[in-house]
Parts: sequence; C-alpha cells; structure tokens
Amino acid sequence: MGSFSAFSLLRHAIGGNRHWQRHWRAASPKPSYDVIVVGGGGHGLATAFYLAENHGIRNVAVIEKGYIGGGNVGRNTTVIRSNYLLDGNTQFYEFSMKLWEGLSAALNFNVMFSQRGQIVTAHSADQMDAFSHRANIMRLNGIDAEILGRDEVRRLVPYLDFSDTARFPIHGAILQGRAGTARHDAVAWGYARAASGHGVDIIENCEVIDFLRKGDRIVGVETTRGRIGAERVGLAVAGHTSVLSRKAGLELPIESHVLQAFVTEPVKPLVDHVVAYGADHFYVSQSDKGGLVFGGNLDGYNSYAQRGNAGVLQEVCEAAVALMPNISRLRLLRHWGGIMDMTPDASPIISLTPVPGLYLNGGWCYGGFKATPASGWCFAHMLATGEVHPLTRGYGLDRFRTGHTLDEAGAGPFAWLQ
Amino acid sequence: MADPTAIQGITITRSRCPLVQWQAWGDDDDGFARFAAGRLGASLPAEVGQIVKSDGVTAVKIAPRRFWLLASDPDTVPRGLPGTLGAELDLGEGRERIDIRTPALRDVLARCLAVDWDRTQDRAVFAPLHRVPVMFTRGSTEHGTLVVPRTFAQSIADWLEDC
Amino acid sequence: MLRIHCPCCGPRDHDEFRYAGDASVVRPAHDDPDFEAWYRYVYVRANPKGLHREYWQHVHGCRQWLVVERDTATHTIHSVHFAGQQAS
Amino acid sequence: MTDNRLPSGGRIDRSLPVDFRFDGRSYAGFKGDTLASALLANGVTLVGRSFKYHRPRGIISAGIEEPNALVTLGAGGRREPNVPATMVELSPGLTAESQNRWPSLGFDLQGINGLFAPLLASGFYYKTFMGPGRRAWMVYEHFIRKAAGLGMAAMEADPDRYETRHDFADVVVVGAGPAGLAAARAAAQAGARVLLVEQDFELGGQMLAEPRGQDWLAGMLAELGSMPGLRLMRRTTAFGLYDGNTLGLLSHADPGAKAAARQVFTLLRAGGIVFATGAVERPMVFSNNDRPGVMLASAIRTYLNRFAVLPGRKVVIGAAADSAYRTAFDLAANGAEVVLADSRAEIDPQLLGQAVRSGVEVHAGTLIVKATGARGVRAVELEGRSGPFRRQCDLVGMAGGWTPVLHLTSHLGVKPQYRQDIDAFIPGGLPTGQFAAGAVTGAATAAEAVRQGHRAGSAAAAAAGYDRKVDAAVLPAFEESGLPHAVQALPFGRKKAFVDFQMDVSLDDIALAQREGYESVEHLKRYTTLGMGTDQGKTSNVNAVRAMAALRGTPMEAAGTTTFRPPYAPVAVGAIAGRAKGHHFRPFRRTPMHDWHVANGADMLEVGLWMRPWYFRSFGADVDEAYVAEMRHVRSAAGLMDISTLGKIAVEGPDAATFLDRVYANGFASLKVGRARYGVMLRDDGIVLDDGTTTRIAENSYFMTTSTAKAADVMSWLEFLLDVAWPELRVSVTSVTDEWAGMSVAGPKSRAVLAAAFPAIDVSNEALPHMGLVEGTFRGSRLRIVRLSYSGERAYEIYVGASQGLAAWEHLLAMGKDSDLRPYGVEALGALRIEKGHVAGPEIDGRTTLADLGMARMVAKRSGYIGAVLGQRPAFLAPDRQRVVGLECAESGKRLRGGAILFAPDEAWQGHGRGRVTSTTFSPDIGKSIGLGLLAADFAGDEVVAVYPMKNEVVRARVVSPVFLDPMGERMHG
Repeated sequence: MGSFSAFSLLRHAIGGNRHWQRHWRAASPKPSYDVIVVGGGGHGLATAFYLAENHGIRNVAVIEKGYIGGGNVGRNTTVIRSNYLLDGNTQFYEFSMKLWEGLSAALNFNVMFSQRGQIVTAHSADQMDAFSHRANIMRLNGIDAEILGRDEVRRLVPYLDFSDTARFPIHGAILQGRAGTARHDAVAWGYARAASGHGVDIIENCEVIDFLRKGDRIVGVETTRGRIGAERVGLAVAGHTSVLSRKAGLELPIESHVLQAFVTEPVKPLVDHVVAYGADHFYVSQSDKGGLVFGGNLDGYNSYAQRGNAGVLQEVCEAAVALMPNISRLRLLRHWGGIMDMTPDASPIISLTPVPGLYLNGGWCYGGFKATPASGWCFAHMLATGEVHPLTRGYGLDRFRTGHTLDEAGAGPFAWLQ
Repeated sequence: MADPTAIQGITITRSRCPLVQWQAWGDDDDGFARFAAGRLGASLPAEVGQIVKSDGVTAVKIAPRRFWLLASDPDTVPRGLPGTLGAELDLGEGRERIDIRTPALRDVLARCLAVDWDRTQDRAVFAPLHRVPVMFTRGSTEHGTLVVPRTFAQSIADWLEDC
Repeated sequence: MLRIHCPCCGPRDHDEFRYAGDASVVRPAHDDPDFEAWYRYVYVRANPKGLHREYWQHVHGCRQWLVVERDTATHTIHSVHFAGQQAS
Repeated sequence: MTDNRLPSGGRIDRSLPVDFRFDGRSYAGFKGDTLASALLANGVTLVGRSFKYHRPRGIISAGIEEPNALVTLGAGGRREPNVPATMVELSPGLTAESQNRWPSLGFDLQGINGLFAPLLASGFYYKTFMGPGRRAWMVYEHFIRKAAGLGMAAMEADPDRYETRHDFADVVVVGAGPAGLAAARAAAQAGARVLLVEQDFELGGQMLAEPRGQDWLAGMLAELGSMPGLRLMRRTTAFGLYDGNTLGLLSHADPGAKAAARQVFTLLRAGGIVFATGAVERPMVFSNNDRPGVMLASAIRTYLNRFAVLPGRKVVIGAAADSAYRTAFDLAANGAEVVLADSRAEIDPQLLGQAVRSGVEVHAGTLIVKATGARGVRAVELEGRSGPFRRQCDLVGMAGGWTPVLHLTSHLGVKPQYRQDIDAFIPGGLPTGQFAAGAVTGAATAAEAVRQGHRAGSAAAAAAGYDRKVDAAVLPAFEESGLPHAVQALPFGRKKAFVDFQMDVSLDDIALAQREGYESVEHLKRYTTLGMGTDQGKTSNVNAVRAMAALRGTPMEAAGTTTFRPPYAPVAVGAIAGRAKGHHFRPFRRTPMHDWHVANGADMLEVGLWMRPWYFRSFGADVDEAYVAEMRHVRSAAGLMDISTLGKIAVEGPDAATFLDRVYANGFASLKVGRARYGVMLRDDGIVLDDGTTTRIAENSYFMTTSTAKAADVMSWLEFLLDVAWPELRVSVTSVTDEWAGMSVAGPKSRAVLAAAFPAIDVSNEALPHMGLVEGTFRGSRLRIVRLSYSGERAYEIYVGASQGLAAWEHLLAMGKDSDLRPYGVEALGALRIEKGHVAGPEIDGRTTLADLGMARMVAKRSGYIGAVLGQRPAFLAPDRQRVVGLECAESGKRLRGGAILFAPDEAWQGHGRGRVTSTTFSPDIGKSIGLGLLAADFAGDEVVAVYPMKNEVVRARVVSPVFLDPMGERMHG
C-alpha cells in the first residue's frame, strides 16, 4: 500500500499517476473472524482500526451494506469541538479532540482537520452565564475556552448582524479555539485504508440480514454474502440501530430522526470560524472548497428517509440571514438529510448489552462525527477486552433505568426535542 | 401573482374583539344545543371552521365542542352557559381584530397564511401568521379579518403593513 | 412539508403541529406504581422503519391532539384520528 | 471584436437596445437577450476561468446547465457571484464581471496550475500536507482556501427585498416546452386549477429554437392565455420536490419591471404534478473539449434561432444523435461552413440527403479527438474510418445525446431507471399523482412530447378529481427524425478530456479514482468532486457514470447514479428567508404596558419573543447601578413590576381539582376557593418541568400561572393529558395569557398603594391574607388581586383585563405616588427572588428534581402525581446529588458569579467540582454578593471556593440557607 507524502505524490505524478493502488483491499468475507463490526461508517472503521492498532486484533471484518462512509460520516457538517458540560461527556469529547489532533499523521491520510475555532453567540445575560459555566468547566478539565464580549466577537466576525435591527442582539460568545472542521469523507477513507493495511477486511455491499446464535449467544451474522462467524459482534450502525438491534431482540431508548445539512455555492474565503447562532438553530463553517456548510434543527419527527422537509429549509435560511445578513445573496447548492439515532438525553450509547456476544455503539444523535476517533478507540477496547472503557462509563444502556442520564440541554426524554 | 410587486393600497385597522368561548362537556349535547340556540337565536355551527351569524353575533366552531361567540359590542355577546353544560370563558380582552382592506387581499394572504384561498370562502380558518396562531375570515375578496392574540397584534400589523 | 389532514381543519403543513412521538406506547394510570411500566412508557421505543403511530397536536389550528399513522421511510400518511375519545 | 448578430430573425426585440458592461467594457444587446447571447453577439467568447486549473472557459450551453460561463453580478451588498451568464436576462445597466482570475481574465497567473495537473490529480490533497508538525495543515490550508472558491461573496448586508408565498394548485406543470404546454392545456380543460411553471422568461422550451414550430407555439400560447383556470409563472424555477407533494419555486423579478422584491420563494402544495422538465444535451469527451468556442450543438441552435447570433463561421459538430443535423442545417442556412462528424456508422439517408442539399459535409463513423487553440478553439483533430484528419474551425458543436432533467422526480427518493436504447436515465416509477412527459422520459420529437404531455395533463387532472372532457392534442406540423443515438466511446488515456467542466474533472481523474478503489459513483463524486459544482453536474453525470461503468466493466444500471438533491438550481438563501429577517426575524410579543415602559426610560430586553423592561434608567445609568437601587426601593417602599408575560391558563370544570392534584407534584385537592397555592410540575421522568401558582377562583374554576419560558409547553402538556391520558376528566383548559395584564406591587408600602388605588376593595390582612384572592372590576374590566410574593416582601399580583392594563398601571402609579411606588425591571426581580431563595430558570434547568430544589417535603406523603415513579430512581437519591444552597461571598471587594464552579477549600481546582453557582446578585440588605448554587449534598463543610477560570477568579463563599431574607416570612405575611 505505499505511504502517502509529497514525495510519493511527485513520484506518481511523473509516472502519470498510473501506479496508485486501491486505498483499501476489496475483501470477500472469510468464514469467521475474531470480531465483526457491523457498519462501515466512521465509527465502525475507526473501531476496526483501533482493534488492530491498539489491541493487535487483526482478524476483523467491517461489514457494510452499501459503500463505506455512505452514512452520517459522509453527510454531516463536519464540526469538531469538545465544549461539553457534564462529567463524562467533557472528558470523552476532549479525548476525541486529542485524537483528532494527531489523526492525519496516525492514519497517513490527510483528514484536513482544521482548528479554525468555534464561536457560539450569546444573546442574553443568562446565556452568557450559561456559557461561562461551560467555559469554566472546560478550563478546569484542561480544555481551551474563552468568553468574548460583544466587541471582541465583532472584531473576529464582523459580518454578523451587529445592527440596531437585529432581533436578538449579540451580547457575546463562547469560543473554543481548538474546535474546527475536518474533511468528513477522508475520515472514513483514512480509517479504512489504515485498517485495511493492518489486515482488516472491509466488506462492502454486504448487508446483515440476521444474527447467528448459539443458545443465547450471538456468534456471527447472516448476510447477503453468506454467513460469517465471529467471537464478538459490534454494532456501529447509528441511524439504523433500532432496526438491527430488533433482530437481536434488543429494545432500545432510541428514535431515528433526520438532521439536514446545507451547502452553498463555493466562494472565496468568507467565514474563517465555525459560527453558531445562540438565539436559534443555525451553525455554519466554510469548507476548503469554498462552500458554506450549515445546519439547523432536527426535522422533528421520526424518519428513516435521508431527506429533509421544506419547513426546516426555511427555518435555517431565516436564521442564517438573521445572523449573517451578508449571505442573503449566496445561493444554496444542495441540502440533504442524515438519519440520527436520537437518545432521550442526547448522549451516546457505548455499551455491553443483555445479549452475550453483542456490543452496541450508537445513539450518537447529531454529534457523532466529532466523536469518531474516541468512539472507535473505546469501542475497540470494549470489543477487545469485554470491559467498558473508563471514558465511556457514563454511556451504558442502564443509565435510563438508574437515572444517571447525561442531558446536556436539559430537554428531557423527548428525542425530537433534544 | 407571479409579479412580485409590492402590494399597493393596503389599509390595516385594529379594533377590540369582544368574544366569549363556550366549551361543552359533551355529556349533554342536546341540552347544550338547546341552550345555545336559545341564546343565539340560531343553531351553533356543526363543523370546525363553520360560521353562523345571528343578531349581530358571529358564532364559530373553533374545535370539537368549543365555540367562539363574537360581536362588535361586548354587551351583545351571549353569556350565561350553565356549568353543568360546559365552561364559559370571556376572551374579549386577549384578542384584537385586524381588518385588512386591499384589492390584493388574495396576494397578501398568500404571503402570510399557508391556506388555500379557494377554501376560505365562508369559513373561519385557524392558522399561523408569521408564527402566531390567528383566525382568518373574509367578508369579500377585498376585505379580510384576523383575530389575533393581543400581545402579538402590533407585530402582526407591522408585518402586514410591510407586505 | 408533510401534509396532515386534520380532522377539523383539513390538510395542513406539518409545521402547524407539535410533534410528540410514539403513540403506541401505553401510558400507565396516573397512580400506577409499577416502575417497569413507567420506564417502558418513557424510554423504550420500537422506532420502526415503516408504519409509526405518533402524536401531533394542531397547536396553530384547533389545538386537538391527533394520532397520525405514517410511514417513517416514505412519509406517506395512512390515517389521522383524534387522539382522545372521538371528538365531535 | 466580431459582430455575430444576424441582421434579422430571432425573438429579440431589436427596437429595444440594452447597454451592459462586462469586465469594465460596454456592450450592447437587445431586450430578449441573455447575458450569454449578448456576449456571443459581441464576439466575446472567453468569459471565465476554471475552478482548479484556471483554464480559459467560454459559454457551453444556452441554459441552466451551464458549467463554465459563471459571472459575478453587481457590487457591494448586491454582489452576486457564480451566476451562469446563460440565465441572466439582459437588462439596462447590467454589470457583470468574470471571476476566479488574477490579474485579468486574459492573463491569469494561476493558469500555471495546469502545468502541475498531474500533481493536482483527484484526491491529491489527501496524500500530502500532513507535516511538519500537527498544525501544518492549517498553513497549507490557508493558501488552498484562497485558491479555491469561485466568486467573492458580499461582506455587506443584502439591501434587497425578498418575499415568500404559499400557493396551491390542483395540477402543477413544471416546464413550458411542448410537453408542458400540452399538459397544462389538457389539465385546465379538464377543470383543474393549473399552475404552469417555467424557468425561462419565455414560454416554449426547445420550441423557442425551432423555426418551424413558431406557429404552433404562438397558437398554443394564445389558447393558454385565455383559459381561466390556468395560471402561468415565468422566470420561475421549481427547485425542489418535498414531501406532501410540495414544490419549492423560485421566481425572479422581471428586470424590466419595477419590482419590490428581487426574488420570490413560493411553497406550492400540488394535487397532481406533471414533470415536463425536458432534457439537456450531453457534451462529448475529447481532449481540450473545454476550450472557448466548444459548445453544445443545441445551444448553438438556440443562439442562432432564438437570439439571432451566429457564434462561428467555420463549424465542426461532433454528433452522436440526429438532433445535431438540425443545428448543422440551420448554421449552413445562415452561411456557416459546417462539418459534421457523426460517430455512428449508420445515418438516416434522409438526413444525409438534406445534408448534401445544405452543403453540410458529413463524416460517418468519425470522432473529434482533440481541440486545439488556447483562449479559443482554432481547429479540431478527428479520427474517422480513413484515419486521422484535422479541420480549422472557430466553433465546435457537441451533440452527445440527451440527458433527461429528472432531478425533481427523484428528490423524494425515486431511483432513476436506465434506458439502454437512448443511453440515458429516465424517471423511475413515480408515486400516485405524479407524471412525466416529453423529453424527460426520452421522447425524441416535439410531436411525441405533445402527445405525452396531453396524456399526462389529463391524467393529473383526473387524479386530482377533474375529468371534464378534453379536446384532442394539437400536434406540431413538422417532421423530425429520431434515430437512437450512439453510445459515446470515451477516449481513455487522452489528456485534458473533461467530463465535469466546472470542477475540472477529466477522464484521467475518473480512471485514477477507480484505480484507487473509489468505484461507487458516490465515492467517485466525493473523491474527485465530480458533479459538486454550481451546475450540480447537469452535463457531466451520465458521461461520468458511463466512464466508471466502462472502467469497472459493469453495465450502466449497475453503476447507478448519485442521489439528486434539491435545489435543482442554486437558490439564494435570502430568498428562502424572505421578509423574516432583521427585526422581522421573529414576531415581537409586547405586554399591554410595553409602550409605557419604552416611553418612561426602560431599557428593554428580549426574553424569548417577549420584550420586557430590564431596568429603568431613572434608577441608575446602567443596569448594575439601577437594579440595586430598584431592589432597595422595593424593600423600603414599593415597586411595580410588569408580570404580564407569565403564562396564564384557565382551568375549568367539575374535575379541575382532580386534574390539578395529579398535574402538580404537591397536592391541590384541598385548595379552597379564594386561595392560591404555589405548585411544581414534574415531567414523567421525575425532573421538574415548571413552577407557578394556581388560584381557585370558584368551585370549578382555577387560574394557573406558569413561568414565562414554559407557558406554551405547559399548555400543550395539559391538553395532552386531557385529550390522551385522562379523557374522562371534565376539564377545559384555555390559555388566557393575552387576556390578562399582570402587574405586581411589592414592598412594605404595597398595601397602602392598593388601598389608595382600589378604595372599594378591602385589602386588609384579614380580607386579603398571604395567598388570598379578592376580585373586583376596574373601569369595566375584571380585576383579580392575588396576594403572592416572589420577592419576599408583602406583595400583590394584580390581574386586570388586558384592555385596561395600561390604565391600571398608570392608575397604580398615580395612586401610589404617596407611597413612592416606582416601576422596576426584570434584573431587580431576579435579584429579589435570589435573596428570598426562590428557584427559577437557572436552577430549574431540566436536570433538577424537587429534592434538588429543596422541595422534597412537598411530596413527602403523596403518590399518583406525574413523575412520582421515575422520580425515585437511584441517581436521584444519590448522596452526592447536587442540591440548592445559598452562597454568601466571604471576601470583601469580590463578588460571586453565575457559572463559577464550587470546590472544597482544600481541593485541587480541576474536573467538575462539587457544584456550581447558578444565580447571583448583590444584596443591599446584607451588603454582600450572594447567590444560589447547586452543591453536592454530601459536602459537609460550611465554606466553598467558587472558581471562575474565565476571569482567573477564586472567591471563598459561605454555604448558607438559600433564604437570605426574612426566613420566617414576616415581611410577606405581615
């Protein structure tokens, strides 16, 4: 597989680019594996990579019903941040941030992690207090955070609406400088290439139809490409977790909802940060290609359709112009939807399950992309050792029974409101 | 309609909206209907959105078993629903009436309400206008009336005048 | 826009309604002390890819709570009924 | 500069010349021109630079599919980048600029990128820029970002106006070409309300470029114009199909008319839909096929016949379809020398005969393999049955077959189907009520399109319930040939053979992607950026799929297409937002006393949609000064507060008491008429939802208040419980928030104020004790006085009919003058409640339980209330559960701040601490900074440190009772 570098690029260019090889092997299923990871998205591929890299477990298959990276890792708005409030979330997402900071090097694949900083505007004194609380927690956990006054925000992002006619005037903002964006597809491809290089089989166009059982225990999967045995099966199919879990007899506190993403035509550099509107649902960044990538709120009803409705399109565009009156003339190029596993507290699930041999990684809500490296790291730990990784102790399925929920927004057990 | 020119000549008038709400319990529909007919001099409307006018009172069914009785004079609005039949609530101060007069009423409506104009004939329509729940009726193709929550009335009037 | 045929107001855009999730879960009686029943009611969701019975309230119209039967994969709406006893 | 305008013909209005500017130079065109046709008429062929290699580019198409000719219109806040010149209706004063070039269009320094093309192949950036150091990418990225992007966006606010509309139609016909016109006619005749939507400023579609069809078109338009049930929307693009048969439409204003709105966004709810969206011509793939002067053959014909522009005199057309011949004949008729290279071996003899008669030189079985020339095409190299040859030319036509515009039909997930015979994807099986007609289905002739349109229009009307008898279709009278076209042979290995012009993706790039494993069309798109430009790959999609299918050795249908996403064509964000921007972004909610506050020196604050007085400037120059003075005033005299924003709900009916007893965690069954009670509602999961007071007005009538923030949620929740959970209860709930103006008089002199204001009402402690109610009238409106205290002072909440709210407010102030009654704002209100230890939003944060808020005793002996069962989960009973405490700053000269984290004095300041400060104020009574906080219940000490890293502050604080003031309640009870 050859290493990527400026030199290899030059060498191949001289050779007319005719000798590049597949980034990941086109594998066919073997009769059995030590571990099967169901789902060739960011989390599944990362899990496979860390199983090999951290635990030396290379007899691993990633099984994907379509093409890898075709789910939410390739549909999200690519924001990466670690500005979480609650004990359990704070440490997990910061661990993920640290992995992001070394990810291109670790994978020898440029995932274009760009720490351009995230600004969330505040529109009241109470919101400033709430942001200060968050920023204080972040600092006390070794995470960078700043609180900005109105004038400081204006210096950084002068194109926001600082006029007298702003409906919700900007009081200030919270800034995490290390937050940013990455090239989402590259994350899937980079993990796939690195995992494949470690011997992991990445099996595309292979759909899991059912689970193989021995007594209570799950011992493999039945797929459209035949039966495949495994010591342990890990699910990483956020969006469709309920559908697959039901086949294993698992009942979950998850609902599937659609979150839309939007991109405008490419323009020269305009938005240098990730900017989020604290008065409504809108966040935006500019991709390296030049398009403004933005998003808003969930469509608001259970959905397995990867498309959004026109109402949210309107809501998001209204909020966009309210925050950034200068993008009114910019034109929307595409909008699409991704299916989120929404949990009752908007925090994820990385958990042992009541079904022996089955391990669960899901419930990522709208925050899965930023968690990809840490999720893969911790889920690999669980699949390798059978134990919960210390960073994910708060993410067990039992928390809804015990009441130890991690509800950052305090929105309560209403998936569509989280 | 395809020509997005500003609406010319729109008159917005705000006024009080005397109004009583009757909610029937539903366990004595006949009794309730008899009482209502006695007070109103006409039967109450049967379907949600239907309007019955009688003696200066406009009765609108706004929801199952729930009616609004409107009049221009607060003293004309019928009152006195017995508690055994239902609940009566005076809502005459929480709403304002906004009259819109313009030859382009249909166009104004298209900019404000997600309601099919052809289905607003002789009906009271409940729908959001700039996110605020309102009741819309039209007397003609050039005169429409909104009943809006008082606290939003100024904002709605501004929005309409900006049409 | 989903177009929900409100039994009172006729076909309307879904954003006139407030969504409230799965209507197939059974709410325990107010004085039911059974933890399991409440846990399941509040947290466990079938989350089907297909027909889903769900609550919507026509907050910007007649304010009635409705049960809508909708396909979560296609968004085809199969039926709309009042959630409570048959209203008239 | 050449003048390419023909002396006569076309649909332009030669009586109305139009001046415009491009890259600083003045030109002239006519009304009826597009910017593209006017530029071509003036001999301007170089109009832009490509995205990656900055190659010179010209105009390829005459429509929305244009990948190359992107310009920037306007300046300042009106700057609009990346607009296809083919879609710009020429209007006087139009100013356009080319983009993505520096220093000039003719000489672009970044044109050097082309030399490094092998280095910049697909996905090159994934393989490098990874070092040295972790932040190396940020450095490279800076330069890459500058090089990427197309035009420049505005930095100023857009000064123009946009409008949004709602519309309804029984049948919507998208596209006013032959099929669409026929469909609209049929549907309208059947009795349906029809809306015909056309993106062009002229109706007719391909018929506009067909000289032989002008009579048919004129007749059709005349008939449609007289049909009452038919509406037309020109300059309107149906850009998205959404659930519920909803179409998103974007209309552009007529540039000639004085329009108030630049663009209008219409959300159209359709009964039936006829997609008569036509087809766009497919380019041919050969080396340097992107050179200015290489155009789609159909576009050449459009410029010729519709705009009377002859874009070249020596023309070579590469053909894989019969439609190329019409272009060739029309060019020859206008004096051009035409060579037609037909890739097919078999050609319709009739066409060949006509070619001979027209003087068109036809080479069968011949392909263009390369164009030469830099800023404009000079010659082409061809390969025919007798070997390679070369032809000088100044214009090249590409007729690579037709690609149906099926985007809308697949926005809701309908997968396109591949049709082998025409080598194209057509719409898949459409759901009930949706129909496709004309070229979008692969129809090859206008007559076939009309027949299909007629059928589809009738069927769509019938599906919507309209089935009046319909006249027969009116067919156009001219002949067209429609032999299946050839599948393009793709010249793999040839350099600079572009598939996606805008994104600079060549055949080489596709081959590289396939070599590296990016074989799925979705991977191909994402890896090479193919199809991701502003044209969304309208001209590239099929050629790219064909290339990948060929490389993989799979059939086209197995390779599939990428998913089509709305919008079909780019839509301005501001158009979708419409007028909901600036102060109209959300409606304002104003209390009946709002104008008084503004007129009397209040600084107003947004609280949700409400506007509330923050503080009154008469008390101080800024909020910090004023609110403390306001607090002092309330504690020493009397203050008047506008509390109209509280949610207010009338709860009526024989079962209201039972209902409230379940809804509130604390009991309400025993509440007597004429008395009020504080109540807390929980969610089903045992977490506090909201608090407020409810007053029993009469046996079956209650008056509930909620917090301002939760009013709508509580209202819906109560309705849910009555509709769904307990339909057997005879209770009616109605929001009366707007019905009542609310104001609170608080302070030691409050009773005196009331006595003076309402002399007819006995407000003595006996007649109106704490939590008591008296009713009366005020100027004909109902009046309710409930003695409730939020501040801890003796206080009264006065509710009066909203119409008399302002009058009552002014009356109170006038009558309260002797008691020095003055208004105060929400900052002081919030501070007063902290002193009294009342919890509010910062403590009721969606994670706290009754016990956390210190109110466990309320429910000690109760069950059967909402949230009772799940509220007993282990986590809620944990010993380290954080509970509300009072905090008093223990260091002089310092203050507590909301959001500070609490630690034990000897602990390291890291992690999540033992709790946090939730609300703070300066207490004039205590003379210190105080606050409420949430602190672990197992924390034993009586002192904490409040750590606030944001300001590098550490403050010692004493842990005290949250009730700082009058713990026995003597003030409020007295």
